[in-house]
Amino acid sequence: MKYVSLVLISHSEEIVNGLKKLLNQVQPDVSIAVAGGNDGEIGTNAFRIKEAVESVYSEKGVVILFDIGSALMNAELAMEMLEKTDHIAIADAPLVEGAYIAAVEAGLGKSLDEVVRACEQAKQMVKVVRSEVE
Amino acid sequence: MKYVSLVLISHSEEIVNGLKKLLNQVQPDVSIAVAGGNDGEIGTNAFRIKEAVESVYSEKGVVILFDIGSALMNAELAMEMLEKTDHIAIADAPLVEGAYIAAVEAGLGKSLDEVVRACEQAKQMVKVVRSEVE
Amino acid sequence: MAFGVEQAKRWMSIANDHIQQQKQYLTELDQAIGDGDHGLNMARGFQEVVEKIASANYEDLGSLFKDISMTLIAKVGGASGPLYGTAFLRMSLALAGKKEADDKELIAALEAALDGIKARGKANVGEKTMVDVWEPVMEFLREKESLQVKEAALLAKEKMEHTKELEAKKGRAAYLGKRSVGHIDPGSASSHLLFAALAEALEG
Amino acid sequence: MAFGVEQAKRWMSIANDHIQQQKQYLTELDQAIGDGDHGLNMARGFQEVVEKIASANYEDLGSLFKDISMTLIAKVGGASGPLYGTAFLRMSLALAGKKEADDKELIAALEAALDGIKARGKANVGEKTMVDVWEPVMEFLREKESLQVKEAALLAKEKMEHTKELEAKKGRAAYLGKRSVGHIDPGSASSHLLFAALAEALEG
Ligand SMILES: Nc1ncnc2c1ncn2[C@@H]1O[C@H](COP(=O)(O)OP(=O)(O)O)[C@@H](O)[C@H]1O
Ligand SMILES: Nc1ncnc2c1ncn2[C@@H]1O[C@H](COP(=O)(O)OP(=O)(O)O)[C@@H](O)[C@H]1O
Ligand SMILES: [Mg+2]
Ligand SMILES: [Mg+2]
Ligand SMILES: [Mg+2]
Ligand SMILES: [Mg+2]
Repeated sequence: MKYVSLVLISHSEEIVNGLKKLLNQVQPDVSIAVAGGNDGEIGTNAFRIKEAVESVYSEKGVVILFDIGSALMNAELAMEMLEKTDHIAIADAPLVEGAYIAAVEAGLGKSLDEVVRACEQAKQMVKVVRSEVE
Repeated sequence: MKYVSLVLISHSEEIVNGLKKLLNQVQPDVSIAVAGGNDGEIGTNAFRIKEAVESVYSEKGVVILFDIGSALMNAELAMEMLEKTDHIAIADAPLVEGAYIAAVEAGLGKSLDEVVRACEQAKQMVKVVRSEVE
Repeated sequence: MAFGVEQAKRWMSIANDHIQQQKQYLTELDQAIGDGDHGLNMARGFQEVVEKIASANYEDLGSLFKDISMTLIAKVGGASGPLYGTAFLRMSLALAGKKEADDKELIAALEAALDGIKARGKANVGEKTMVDVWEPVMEFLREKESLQVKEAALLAKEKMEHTKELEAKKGRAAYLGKRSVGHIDPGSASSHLLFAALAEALEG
Repeated sequence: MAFGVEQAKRWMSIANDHIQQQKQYLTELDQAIGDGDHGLNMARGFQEVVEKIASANYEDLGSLFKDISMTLIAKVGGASGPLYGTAFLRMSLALAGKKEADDKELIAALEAALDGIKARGKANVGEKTMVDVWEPVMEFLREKESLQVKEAALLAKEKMEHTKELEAKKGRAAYLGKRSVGHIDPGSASSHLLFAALAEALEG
């Protein structure tokens, strides 16, 4: 594959489905898989995460982004269940803002490391510029 | 109202609908309004944001969280169209992670300033602890 | 040159024609450095504008531009919605109660529109946004103190093309950093269409 | 005391009975400092576990615990899913190929389970998680070198109650900071039920 792929994990299926659509609009060429919810309920599921990663895996790399704590545990569990994990990274980035940057960077053909680094900088991003009175 | 309310803005209706459900599970007592998408498409809409804010407004306060740039412009435009804006703050925080913290803090009865400060610290939050080999 | 409700309506109608024709072009520009919806956003917004204002009677320019503004805010969706929406809102305030505007008054109203765009988007010249068209065009008109709209439209075109050389610092294209260089900013292109339409509406 | 497939199945069956009975209680604990789904998560997961293992024949303890683990990972959804899932996975590795386990072997397997929970959740004692039950219980069993399950279950209860005094540093409750003090940790409560069920399964 030419581009790093993305896997989006959330406790809510709607969140990642919506996020995927938003990113597809910006970067139709980047492969994005989602793993949201558990059996239609709020939660996460390591098997679904594993399948999501497999569905977009390439040696170019896969970046995983997640929403909150227990999603990370399932992501790490999924990693242990995967055969190849060389080119997979879990990003320490806010889900929506990080995924946006990751999609843009991936679409520029950046390497896995570059994409991870860029989206982890989403944290430093100032979203609201406070100049005058607030 | 006893609690600070939340308004969630996203370019995607699904994102904020899913996020609201996730937060309701954690904090059923906190009022949450959403403004997602524009006419069913990806986008945001200042009028819908205004209505969302009005629907959960109280003097206890309203925290607005948004996903990306142009949502902020519409949020600020909505603020200008509102009659009372004294107790409304736009948070410089990641949407999902910030809203989670905001919901928890609001549910503890915290003041508007406290809720805003807490959710803006979502940025400093380490999501992935990297100890050994990664 | 008198600028009344009729001229203003003609401006919007011609602008809409251009936008509908250039919808695909605007979309392609936005696909390169944004999310590919600028053509759609503008086409949807201005179609609604002309439909909204076609049938209505306006006592003054202020109420006409208020309707234009509200329609764009409600319909455009993208960043250009609050930006153009604010621009026309500021024009409507500047032209409130006026049946007609002379050159000076219209220039002042357009100046107010630019201020609105800058207040809303917090962008300055050189950041590869529609401001890179609006600001030099307004500088030119301000200096001339007369509505030399043809020259203004030509300048708008030139400045639009100049955005190709800029690196985006505001809006979605800013995420691309240096990779935004080499592409025309979509909002600058639609702003050029607005100035071109104004020239046609007033010269025609 | 022999611990074979039959005993292990009985353990799970009794554990499930307790969890179904205490579903509402676990949920209430989680409503206070989490998202209120721990009862639901555990009830769904263990119901599936007993259904899955009831009809199947297992050659060794390893394959039985593998099934338990996979079912919990697939069905629980919350943090407790990967945590208990990993615990039973480590047990299954420790007991692979064994038809029966003696005290030492079962204690070693439970020790492996605790290691799994800690590896997965990166929590230490005192952070108000299920580790606050598992770690002291395993310390006790390790020292005794015999399966004094009744005493272990009593200790689990005591340690569960002790989590009331702790401030959460891991999991959702950590978002509450000091406000988490005064509430029993839900995962500690379900862990107590597991040790209580083990005692009943082996003593009964
Ligand atoms: N902060 C800003 N200030 C001025 N103009 C901006 C700003 N952000 C974006 N723009 C303009 O908006 C245009 C994009 O509009 P559009 O595609 O409709 O919105 P979106 O980027 O939300 O999809 C850009 O090409 C640029 O000219
Ligand atoms: N990092 C962790 N390490 C150990 N145990 C944890 C950790 N995070 C959560 N837990 C345990 O999981 C329990 C919550 O489980 P559950 O409600 O099913 O998951 P969730 O919090 O995802 O809804 C907590 O009470 C705690 O005992
Ligand atoms: Mg766009
Ligand atoms: Mg857009
Ligand atoms: Mg829970
Ligand atoms: Mg949960």
